[in-house]
Parts: sequence; structure tokens; C-alpha cells
Amino acid sequence: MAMWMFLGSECLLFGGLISTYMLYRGRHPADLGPDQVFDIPFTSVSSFVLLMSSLTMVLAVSSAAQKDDRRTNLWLTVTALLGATFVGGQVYEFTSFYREGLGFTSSLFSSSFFTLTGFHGVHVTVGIIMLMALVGINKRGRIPGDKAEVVELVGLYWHFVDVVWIIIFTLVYLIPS
Amino acid sequence: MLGLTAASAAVLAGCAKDAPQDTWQPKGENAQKIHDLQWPVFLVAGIVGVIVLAAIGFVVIRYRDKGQPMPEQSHGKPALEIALTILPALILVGVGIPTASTIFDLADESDTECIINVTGQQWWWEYDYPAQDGCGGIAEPIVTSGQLVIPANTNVLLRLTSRDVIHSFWIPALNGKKDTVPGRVHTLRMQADQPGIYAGQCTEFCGLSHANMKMEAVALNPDDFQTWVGNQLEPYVSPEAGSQAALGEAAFTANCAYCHQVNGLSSTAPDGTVTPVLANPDQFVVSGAAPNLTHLMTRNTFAGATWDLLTDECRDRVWNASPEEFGALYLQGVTAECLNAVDLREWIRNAPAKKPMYASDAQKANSDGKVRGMPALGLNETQIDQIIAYLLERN
Amino acid sequence: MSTTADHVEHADHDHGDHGDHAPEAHAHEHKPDSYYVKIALILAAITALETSTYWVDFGAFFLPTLLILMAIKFVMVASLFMHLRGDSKIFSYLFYSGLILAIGVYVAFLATFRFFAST
Amino acid sequence: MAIIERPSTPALAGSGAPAVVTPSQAYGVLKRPVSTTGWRSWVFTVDHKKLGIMYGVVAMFFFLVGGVEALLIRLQLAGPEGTVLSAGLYNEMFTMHATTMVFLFVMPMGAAFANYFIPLQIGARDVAFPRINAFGFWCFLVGGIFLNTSWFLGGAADGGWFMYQPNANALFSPSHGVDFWGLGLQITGIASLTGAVNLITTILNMRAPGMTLMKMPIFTWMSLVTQFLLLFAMPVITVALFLLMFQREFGATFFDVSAGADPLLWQHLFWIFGHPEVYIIVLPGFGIASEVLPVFSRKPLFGYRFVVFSGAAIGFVGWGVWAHHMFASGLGPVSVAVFSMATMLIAIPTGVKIVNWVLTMWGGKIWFTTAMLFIVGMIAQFTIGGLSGVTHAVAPSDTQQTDTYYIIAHFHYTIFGGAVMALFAGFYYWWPKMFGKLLSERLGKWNFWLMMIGVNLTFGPMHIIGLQGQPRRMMNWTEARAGEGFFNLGFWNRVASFGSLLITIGVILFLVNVWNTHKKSSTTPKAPLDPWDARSLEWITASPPKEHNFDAIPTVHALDEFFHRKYEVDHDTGEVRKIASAEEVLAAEEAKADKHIHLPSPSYWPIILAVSLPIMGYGVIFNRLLIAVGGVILLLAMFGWALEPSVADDSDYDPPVDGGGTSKELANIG
Ligand code: HEA
Ligand code: HEA
Ligand code: HEC
Ligand code: CUA
Ligand SMILES: [Cu+2]
Repeated sequence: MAMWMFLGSECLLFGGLISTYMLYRGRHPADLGPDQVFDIPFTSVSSFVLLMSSLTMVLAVSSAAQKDDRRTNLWLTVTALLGATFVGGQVYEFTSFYREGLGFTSSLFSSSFFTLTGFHGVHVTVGIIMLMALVGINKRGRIPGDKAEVVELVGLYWHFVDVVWIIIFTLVYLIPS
Repeated sequence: MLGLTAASAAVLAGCAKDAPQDTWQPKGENAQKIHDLQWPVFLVAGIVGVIVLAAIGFVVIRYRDKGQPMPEQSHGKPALEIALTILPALILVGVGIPTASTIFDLADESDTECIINVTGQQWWWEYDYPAQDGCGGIAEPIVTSGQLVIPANTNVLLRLTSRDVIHSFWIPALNGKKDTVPGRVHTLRMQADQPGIYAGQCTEFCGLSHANMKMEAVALNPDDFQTWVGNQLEPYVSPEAGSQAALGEAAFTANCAYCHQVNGLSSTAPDGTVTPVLANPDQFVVSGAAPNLTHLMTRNTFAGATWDLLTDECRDRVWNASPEEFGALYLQGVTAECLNAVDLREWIRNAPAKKPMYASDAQKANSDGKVRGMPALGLNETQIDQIIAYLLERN
Repeated sequence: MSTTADHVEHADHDHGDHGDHAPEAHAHEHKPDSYYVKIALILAAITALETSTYWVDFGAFFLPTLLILMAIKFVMVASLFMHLRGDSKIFSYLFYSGLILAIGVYVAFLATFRFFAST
Repeated sequence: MAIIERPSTPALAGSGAPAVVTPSQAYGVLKRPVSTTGWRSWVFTVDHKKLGIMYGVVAMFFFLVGGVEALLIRLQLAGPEGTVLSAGLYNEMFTMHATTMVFLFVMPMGAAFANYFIPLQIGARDVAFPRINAFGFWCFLVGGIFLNTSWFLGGAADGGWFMYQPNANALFSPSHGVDFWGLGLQITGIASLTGAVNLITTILNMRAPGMTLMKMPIFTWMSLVTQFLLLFAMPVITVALFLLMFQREFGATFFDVSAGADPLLWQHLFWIFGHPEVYIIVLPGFGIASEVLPVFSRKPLFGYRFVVFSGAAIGFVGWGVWAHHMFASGLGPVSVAVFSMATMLIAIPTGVKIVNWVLTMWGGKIWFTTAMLFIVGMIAQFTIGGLSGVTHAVAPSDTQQTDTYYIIAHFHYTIFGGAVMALFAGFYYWWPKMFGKLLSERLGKWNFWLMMIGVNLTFGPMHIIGLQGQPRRMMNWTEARAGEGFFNLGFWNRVASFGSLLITIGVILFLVNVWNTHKKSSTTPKAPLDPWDARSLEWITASPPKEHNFDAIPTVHALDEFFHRKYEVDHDTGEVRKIASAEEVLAAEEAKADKHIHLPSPSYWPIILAVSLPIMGYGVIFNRLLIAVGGVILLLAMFGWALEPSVADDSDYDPPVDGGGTSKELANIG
């Protein structure tokens, strides 16, 4: 329940960041706007990766509910790997933008873009750390209380982060300014 | 207290000589519209307040513990509750409708007759009058500061913006306030029924000297306004050679003119070529502007309308003049006898000591080496005398 | 004890039942993995459709299509993966109240900037 | 691990026989035990009562700080051309006065009451996540200290409490004050957010058997609404503060107009948070009023359901009115009209509250204790403040009033008159519960009257000087613009300054009262178990409550459960008969005492985790290396926390069922 509340609260956080981006997305020098820098095919792939990680996460939750430790650990690891792929993609994307001349401070568009996606990236990273911690602790059998529940909570968080990306991907990448 | 204030304000308004920024004494159409809306609202609020307070007083006295038995443990009466919910709702509908219509009324720009650009910066106001047919016709742009001169009985459209932070333009007797936001242009209607001076104040916190960022609106009847426009467009007259003022001109050119523009001021090189002196305050001042001093002595105040250019007597004479006499008195400007040399001297000697500003070397280091406000220039008293003599001719 | 309690009683038929430490059972029945895989396939298909707008011109339908597809994806993940559908109502209340508040507030916010006016 | 065995001889309520508890049982602000274990029992505690008291003490301290700042402001404005403070110092003064009062006094004081009384009022042993609770407190404390160290490290924030941009960016406010402000609020914000999650979970999950939502004490209800507001408002200010930080520290341009930014962005974000914030400030006060009034009128709260729903409605509508702080900022007539109407709407639910309070007293048998006096005073003053609020809601009229002292008058009436007076009522009302001793009623009444008169003398005249056109945030006012008549600024400014002196004396009397009650040689007798003939659940236990709150969790049958255990109401005649004394009720509960009570253990991690935050804060401002140091501590503390052994297994204390929590909560819900 606390997790649900926390996520409700996060809606306002990301809402604020997305709104800021929406307000500022058009404010940039003509040659360095979203239409110029975004690499839609690339981002589509990494979005797809993140989306699929939701599937593996749900499988982990389901295995945990069936008390299948091995499968739980497997799926958690896969989820973490998919997440890491996504973050890796983002890092790559950021560096390539940077090489094209789009720094954090270049324009309002870039500041708000990096802030928004950066916040999301940090959330994913935190999620990965949580997943790996889960696997680690689980291996040593030290998840106290109801294991399935802890996995499910992390799952909620993970799905939420995915859902936020669904919105960001559409509003930020697909809809041109 | 509110009820009391509202009631007594209604009674006493008019008889006492109140503060010049009194918000309950409209002197123009727009402020009047606000007032017509607000006094009934205050009255209603006052009445509601009195009723509630009276009810509390009554209950407190009537039902205090005098040894009566334990009261009935009643949990409420929904019908009464609902009635007492609907009543305020109705009152608010009554308030809401005129509110909405006044909002749109005040936003209307179709009946304004002339345009003045108002720009706020730390910590003074610049007014520039674009050349236009409105306002009875202005042939060339005029730039001034501190006192906003408008034709009386005319609806003027102010276009407000700012060069640095947010300020707010407010002449309570003429209209409500409107923020001046950098990067945005907001509009505000101004109209004064009668010639006279109306006090105002920057009301959005804008840093160190926010308290010293005042302004005044001066309404002149249309003829006087035309005279004023004429004065502003008069060409530059060089001081008589060899006079104090001529020495002042040189001192000014050397020490002041790189920030302050005086239209028509020019310098003559040894070889005789004459070049106009153009200020470039953007290199020295954060906001990129300093007041235009071409006709300084046509205004009565300086440095964000915080100090008078007139001595107290002369000032009172202008402020207390009847609407008929006002225009002529105002157009006299600042004469040698009336000049408040004390404050002006102090200003030129060490401006930041008089008005908190951001102008020391250490402070400049934090803002790309530029000042906010006017720095101390380290002039000696003779130079100051000369400069004042020179400025006195900027009328 | 004859108290006023009984006429307060009628007031409460809400989530009061959580009050007595009743464990909120996570009692959603377990779906087979294939069920989730199917959902994921649908989601993948939608994503493919979305990205196709990058190459194919949808004309006037472009914006609404994207927004609707986005909403579908959102709801699918939230309600199926996150089990919002099966879980206690109060969870969805907590989450959706945040979500709806966020949408409402920020849409109003953008509206004050005339964000929706021109485009 | 603190497992409390059942007392072998059921301790009689109030007799002081200590239950067997580990660690040592220690209550009372002024007489902390000096034994070595003493301070540890506070610093590492996770007990909601101790944390509540600590919240209260620290908030009170910040009240004095904010009060001294206010007094300096009034001193400066007592005469024309004041010279007590320089312009720069004056600007820092009102900025920090407001920040301190709002974020470090009223909000945490609300948290203090919520922490202490919500578990007691709903019959729980503690909050849902005790360690997170402790973490929240420490975040608040270190955040508050961090914020105030700015005074000594180059100057405090000077942009006004809403820190409008671009005036607060590095060019226009080059000292580190604003950095401290942003980061400090970020840290205290964590306290609010975790507190909200924690308390909502507690209220929704841990109520005593039989306590449906509609039988919940009203203070708990209003706190619940408050926590929801916090839950959703904090992230908005978080975004704003992050943008501010990125701008000031990392060169982003969110509010830099030359880069094309729009400064109104900040205003919206701030006020989307800021307006809910003002209800966060006042709703706990409303809750206290709704507790105190029925007790001393000896009647149930009139229209309980209406009060609950109006509270929820305020919480809801409060989200749709933020732009009424921006009527003059150039939104355009449509937005202004919409927000103007929405703002008026909020007067309706608030009016419902006022009406119900008056009707609660109506027909009652009113006992004027100090607590009751404070509440009656509060209702009167809040009404005045609320009505001036409605005059601002009329947007054209607000363009004359905004940023004048008329606004200052409005919100000090609502905040001081509404929230602070109610908090003082809370002190007097609940003191015997918290400390087992009664504050002196005689001093209390002096305290009340001085404050009541003082507040009206201080803030009443501000209506006048505001309407006379004196703007706020001005380091001085001048004779030239003061006018002469009855409404001249000079006289009324002096009155206001004089009034603040009376408030000060009132506050000092309160401190004296506390001191007298608790000093070593104090002869103040122990408070009776039920000094006010109270009505709600927190009184069905010893005063001060035992570490585990209740020997047996009471089963709830009615709203005002305690009252109904003491009194019998004859339905036909409406007659009310006493059937049991408080002592008897308590004895009956103790007879059923639970054998084996399981409480969460103290923990090192909350305070360590919290301390890492200001270290990172200083790092952001002064030296990036410190960020790393703080970050390492943070990570270590998180893992330490997560791996701390569980306490919840063999207990009859039901852990919150879903066991949820943030990442920090992986390992156990403790
Ligand atoms: C505890 C805090 C608190 C509370 C409860 C309120 C309550 C209200 N406030 Fe206030 N407000 C502040 C704290 C608070 N405010 C602060 C701190 C600021 C300034 C911030 C700053 O600029 O620094 C501010 C500023 C502020 C403004 C902006 C002013 C400006 O800067 O120009 C406005 C404008 O609409 C406003 C309106 C209201 C209204 C309509 C209410 C309503 O909720 C009031 C409702 C109550 C009543 C109306 C009284 C009881 C009702 C009845 C008896 C029923 C009958 C009534 C009628 C039919 C009218 N407030
Ligand atoms: C919770 C909120 C709160 C509270 C309680 C107060 C309390 C007070 N406020 Fe405050 N005030 C604000 C919130 C609050 N204020 C806000 C939000 C602003 C807007 C700021 C801005 O514009 O940014 C403001 C602004 C503000 C101004 C306007 C400044 C300006 O615009 O230039 C003034 C001026 O008089 C003022 C005065 C007071 C006074 C006299 C008190 C008194 O009630 C204080 C009473 C308390 C005491 C007197 C403390 C007792 C002290 C002692 C007993 C000393 C003992 C000492 C030791 C033991 C060491 N306040
Ligand atoms: C580096 C820039 C700079 C220089 C040099 C400078 N000033 Fe100023 N001056 C300003 C600024 C900025 C203001 C507006 C300050 C305010 O009111 O806050 C100002 C204001 C004034 C005003 C008030 C004008 C009005 O309309 O309100 C006068 C008069 C004045 N300066 C005279 C002088 C004289 C005389 C000198 C030279 C001896 C001088 N200034 C040199 C920047 C400068
Ligand atoms: Cu300009 Cu205040
Ligand atoms: Cu508000």
C-alpha cells in the first residue's frame, strides 16, 4: 500500500517534469531541436527492451508467488539485464547527443529533456539496484517476511517506471515539436 | 476587525487626508471599476463576519457552564447543515458574477488611445513613448523615467515588461497592479480623471532596493500634455561656453555618459570632428539600461522616484495644486531655486550609500563585472558642483 | 449500553473493514505465464504501430492515435501487470488519485500558458 | 529488540508502576534521564511518542527563531525609515522568518501532534513504519539546521519565501543563501513525504477493531487529509527545487529569460505546491479544534460527517486554486476568472466547518479551560482571515491588494489565528496526556489573553496599512507616503509593533508555564487520568501512555468511544448519566492486557541515513568531494537498514499487512 502511495506521489513528480518539458520543448536553436537529434528507431528499440522487462518482471513475481526460487532469481536477473540494456542505451544516446552539440545547458529544450529522461534513468537504475539486491539477498535466503510480497513490491515499482517511459516515449519522442 | 475596518473605511474615506497610495480612493475609470466591485464585497464580508462573531459571542455567553445538566448528545441536523452550506454558495454566486465581468472589462484594450512602453529594471522604471498618432500625436520617440506622464481623461495602454527580474507596476489611484515579467509583455489600462500626481510603488519583490523602487503617474490635461511632449522633443542646447555647466558637460561626458544617455550630447575631438556621445550601459549595468537624463529636470523625482528633485516647499506647491493650476506648475520643471541639491549631491557623490544597490567591486565580481544600480564614482566636490549645474540645464 | 452509537452506525459502510488488521490478501489467482506473454505481445504490437508513425504518415489522426495508443498501453500495464484490476480497490484509489490529480493539475497548468491554443 | 512482557501485577493507571520495558522508560522534555542510556533512548528511538515529542521540541525552538526574526522585522518597521536592519539583512529576515515559521514550525508541529496522537487515537501500538518515522524526524532536524547554518556561511536566502525567479537565480542572488534554502527544503521535504506515506498507511491499516473510518476521531481525519495533501504536494516542490538547483549549480537555464525561459514556470510550480501547503498548515489545527470543542461543550461534534467531508473537500478543491496567488502576474483574463471562481468555492466547505463549530457549542455546557479559550479565539480569528481571503478571491480587487500588508494581515490571521492558536490549544489540552502533568491554567489564561489581544493588535492594523497602500517586503516606509488622517501608516505601524510585543510576552508565559510544571522542585501534582472528561481513544490509557500505548487494544463501538464507556444516554429523555469513571474504564482494559506485546526496536540507521543528506548538501554548495562522502554514508546506511534483522515474526503485533515501503524497506517493515 505504501508503495502505491509512493507511486501516486511520483505521478506528480513526473507530471511536473513532463509539463516542464512540454513547455520548453520548442525553445532551442533551429538546428538542435528534438527533430534533429532524436534517433527514433534506436529509441524505439530500447523502449521495446524496457517494455519487455515488464514481462520478465511479471514472470518473476508470478514465480515468486509459486515459491519457485530458482525461476524467480532467473527472471529477476533477466529483468535487471534488460533494464541495464535500456540504461546503457540511454547513456549511449546521451553521449551521442552530446557529441552532436546538445549539452545539458545548451538550450531550454536540452535542459528539460535531460532532466526528464535523466530522472527516469535514475529511477530505472534504482530499480536495477533493487532487483540485484533482491537476487543477492534471496540467494542467501535472507528475505525476511513474505518473499513473494517483496518481489511484488519491487515489481510494482518496476512497472511504474515502465509506464512512465511509455508516456515519455510517446510525448517526447514520437510527437514532433 | 475586518468588518470594523470595512465599515469605518466606508464612513471615513473622503474626510481624512489619507496616504497617497490609499486603495480606496480611485481617481480614474479603471480603479473606479475595481472600487465599485470591491466595496460591496467588503460590505458582504463585513456583514458575514459580524454575524459569525456575534454568534460566537452569543454562544459563549449563553451556554457557558452555569451548572446546567449535561446537554443532549445530538449529532447534528442535516437540514440545517445543508441550508447553511447553500447560503454561502448563493452569496458567492452573487459575488462571482460581477467579478467575472469586471475581469474581462478591465482586460479590454479596444478603447485605449495611446501606447506607452513601461520597462522595469533594478530599481527604477523607464517609460518610452513610441512615435504615434495617439496621445494627441508624438512625432518622435520619447524616453524618460520615474514619472509616467499621461494625458488626463484618456485611456492609455501601458505595455509592461522588464529587463531583469519581475517587478510590478502599481498606481493604486488609477488601476490595480500588473507584474512586469522579463520576456513577456503585459498590458494595463491607465486613466486619470483629473490632472495631478498619483503615487505608486513597485510591488513585486525585486531584490535589494525593492523598497526604493517607486514611481509616480502625472496626469496633464491634453494641452499641457502636448506642451510636455514638445519639451521632451526639444533639441539639445549646449551650455554657454566657460560656464559652470560647460565644465559640467565635460565632467559628465567623462564620468557619466557611458551609462546615461543625453540626447544630442556630442564630443568634439581636437581635430574638430564632432561625434555624438552614445551611452552603452549594457556593458556596465546588468539590466543593460540606465535612466535617460536628457530632460531630467522636467521630472520632479529621481532614482526610482525615491527622492525629490524639488525642495519640500516647491514640491508641496505642485502636489497641492488644484487640478486647474497643476499643469502649469508641473511644466515649470525644476528651477534653480527649487532644486533639491542636497539629495542630488549625495546621489552623485555616492549613490549606493544613499540607495542600497549592488555596485561595489566585490559585488560586481558576482555579476560579470557589471553593476546593479549606480556605482560610486569618486568625484570631488567641484566636479559635483559642475555636474549639477549641467544637469540643471537638462530641462 | 444504550448509546448514540447505533445512530452513528449507519454512517459507515466504506473501507472500515480494513480497520481490524484484516490482512489485505494478495489473493489474485495465478495466471499462467503464457497469459502474460500474450499481453506482452499485444503491447509489443502497439509499440510497433506507434513507432511506425515515424515512417508512415497518419495525417490528422496522428496525434489522437498516438495518445490513444499510449493510454491503452498505460492502462494495460497498470491494470494487468500491476494487478490493479485484481487488487483491493483502495490501492487503485491511492494510485489513481495521484494520477488524476497530476493530469488535472498539469493540464490546467499548461493551459494557462496557452499551450493547447495554437498547435 | 524490545519485547514487553505483560506487567506481572496489572499496574493501576496513573500509579506510575513501571512496566517492564527495554530500553529505559523515559518521558518528559525537561527531565531527560542523565544515565548513559538516557540520550541513546532518544536518539535511536523509533517510538512514535518520543519522536512526536522531539518533533514538538525542535519545532518550538524554530518558532522562537522565527519569532525573533519577526520581532526584528517589527522593530525595523516601528518607525519611518527604520535603520535596525540593512536592506540585505531585512530581505534575509523576512525570507527566513517565513521559511522557518512555515517549514520548520507549523508543519513539524502538526507532524508532532500527528505522530503522537494518531496511533493513540486509532488504538495502534505504533505507526506502520517506525524506522521511517525516525528517519523523517532526523531529516527535518538536519534539514532545519542545514538551512539555518546559511546565516553563518555567507548569508541566508533573500528572495522572499516564494523565491520568485529570476530574482533568485545566481546572478541576482549570488550568496549561497538560496542554495541552502533549496537543498534544506529538499531535505525537510523528505520528512514530509515519508511521514505522509507512513501515517496514511497507519491510519488505513492499523485502526483498532471496530473503528470504521466514520468512527475515527476527527483529528485523525484531518491529519489524514493533510497527509494526502503532503503526499501529492511535496513532489511538485521537489521538481521546482531540482530545477532551481540545476540552474544555480549546473548551469541549466530553466528560468533564464535570455535563453527563452518563462519565469512564470516557477510561480506555477511553487503555488501548485504552495496553496495545498496552506491547508497543510491549517488542517491539523482544524482537527484540534474539532477535538477540543466537543469535549468542553460536553456535546458531540455537530455534523461530524459534514466536518469530515468538508475537510476532504477542502483538500480536494485546494488543488484547483493555486493561480490566485498570480492574479497580477499576467495570466490573461480567462485563467484569472476561472481561478477566481474556484477560489471562492473553497469558502463553502470552510464555512461548513465554522458553522459546525459554532453549532457544537450551541446548547452546550461550555467549560472555559485555556484550551477551549484558544479554540474560541481561533474560530473568531480564522473567520476574519478567511473572509479577507474571499476579498482576495475577487481578482480585480486583489490586484489592489496583492503584495500589500492586507495580504500579510490575511494570512497571519489564518495562520496565527487559525493554525497556531489551535496548536497552543493542543498543548494545553494534551499536555496532561503527554506528560502526566497539567499546565497551570492561571498562567495559561494570561498566555491566551496576551496572545489574543496581541495577535489582533499586530495583524489587525495590517488590514488598514495594507489598504492604505503599504506594500509588503519593504525594508522601510516613509513619512512622505504615510498620510495624516485616522488611517495614517505611522500610528498603525507602531500599534502593530506594540502588538507583537504582547505576543512575545504570551509566548514567554507559555515557556514559563512549561518550566514551572516540570522543574525539579515542582510540586505540581500528577494530572488526573481524565482531567477534561474527554471523549476519544487516546484517553483510554495511562498518562503518559506506556511505551506500548495500550495494554489491550480497545475494541471500538462508537465515535467518541471513551465517552460512551463513561456515560449512558437515555434515548427518550436525552438524559446523560455517568456510568463509569475513567479509572474504571482503564482498569477494565488492563484486565484484558495482552500477554506478549511486541514493539519495534530502536535503530541506528535512521539518524545515520539522515545525516548523510546535509553532508551531500554542503557538498553541492562547497565541494563536490563531500557529495561522494555523503553518498557513501547514504548507501551504507541503506544497506545497513535493509539488512537489519526483522522484528516482526513472533509477535501478536500485526505488522502492516502489505509490508510495503520504498527501496529502503526491502528487508523488513520495521
Ligand atoms: C493557513 C493558511 C491559509 C488559509 C486557511 C487560507 C485560506 C484562504 N485564502 Fe489565503 N493565503 C495564505 C494562507 C492561507 N489562506 C498565505 C500564507 C497567503 C500568502 C502567501 C504569500 O503571498 O506569501 C495567502 C494568500 C491568499 C491569496 C493571494 C493573495 C495575493 O497574494 O494577492 C488569496 C487570493 O485569493 C487567498 C485566498 C484565500 C481564501 C479564499 C481562503 C479560504 O480558504 C478561506 C475560507 C474561509 C472563510 C471564507 C471564512 C469562514 C466562512 C464562513 C463564515 C461562511 C460564509 C462565508 C461567505 C459567504 C464568504 N489567500
Ligand atoms: C507560520 C507562519 C507564520 C507565523 C507564525 C508568523 C508570525 C509572525 N509574523 Fe510573519 N510571515 C509569515 C508567516 C508567519 N509569520 C510569512 C509566510 C510571511 C511572508 C514572508 C515573505 O514575504 O516572504 C510573513 C511575513 C511577515 C511580515 C511582513 C514582512 C514584509 O513583508 O516585509 C511581518 C511584519 O510585521 C510579519 C510579522 C510576524 C509577527 C510579528 C509574528 C508573530 O506572531 C511572531 C510571534 C512569535 C514570537 C514573538 C516568538 C517569541 C519569541 C520569544 C519568546 C523570544 C524568546 C527568545 C529566546 C528564548 C531566545 N510576518
Ligand atoms: C555604471 C553606470 C552609471 C554611471 C557611470 C552613472 N550612473 Fe547614474 N544611474 C545609473 C543607474 C543604473 C541608475 C538608476 C539607479 C536607480 O534608480 O536604481 C542611475 C540613476 C541616476 C540618476 C537618477 C535618474 C532618474 O531619472 O531617476 C541620476 C540623476 C544619475 N544617475 C546621475 C548620474 C551622474 C551625474 C553620473 C556621473 C557623475 C552618473 N549618474 C553615472 C548608472 C550609472
Ligand atoms: Cu521592482 Cu520591486
Ligand atoms: Cu492560496
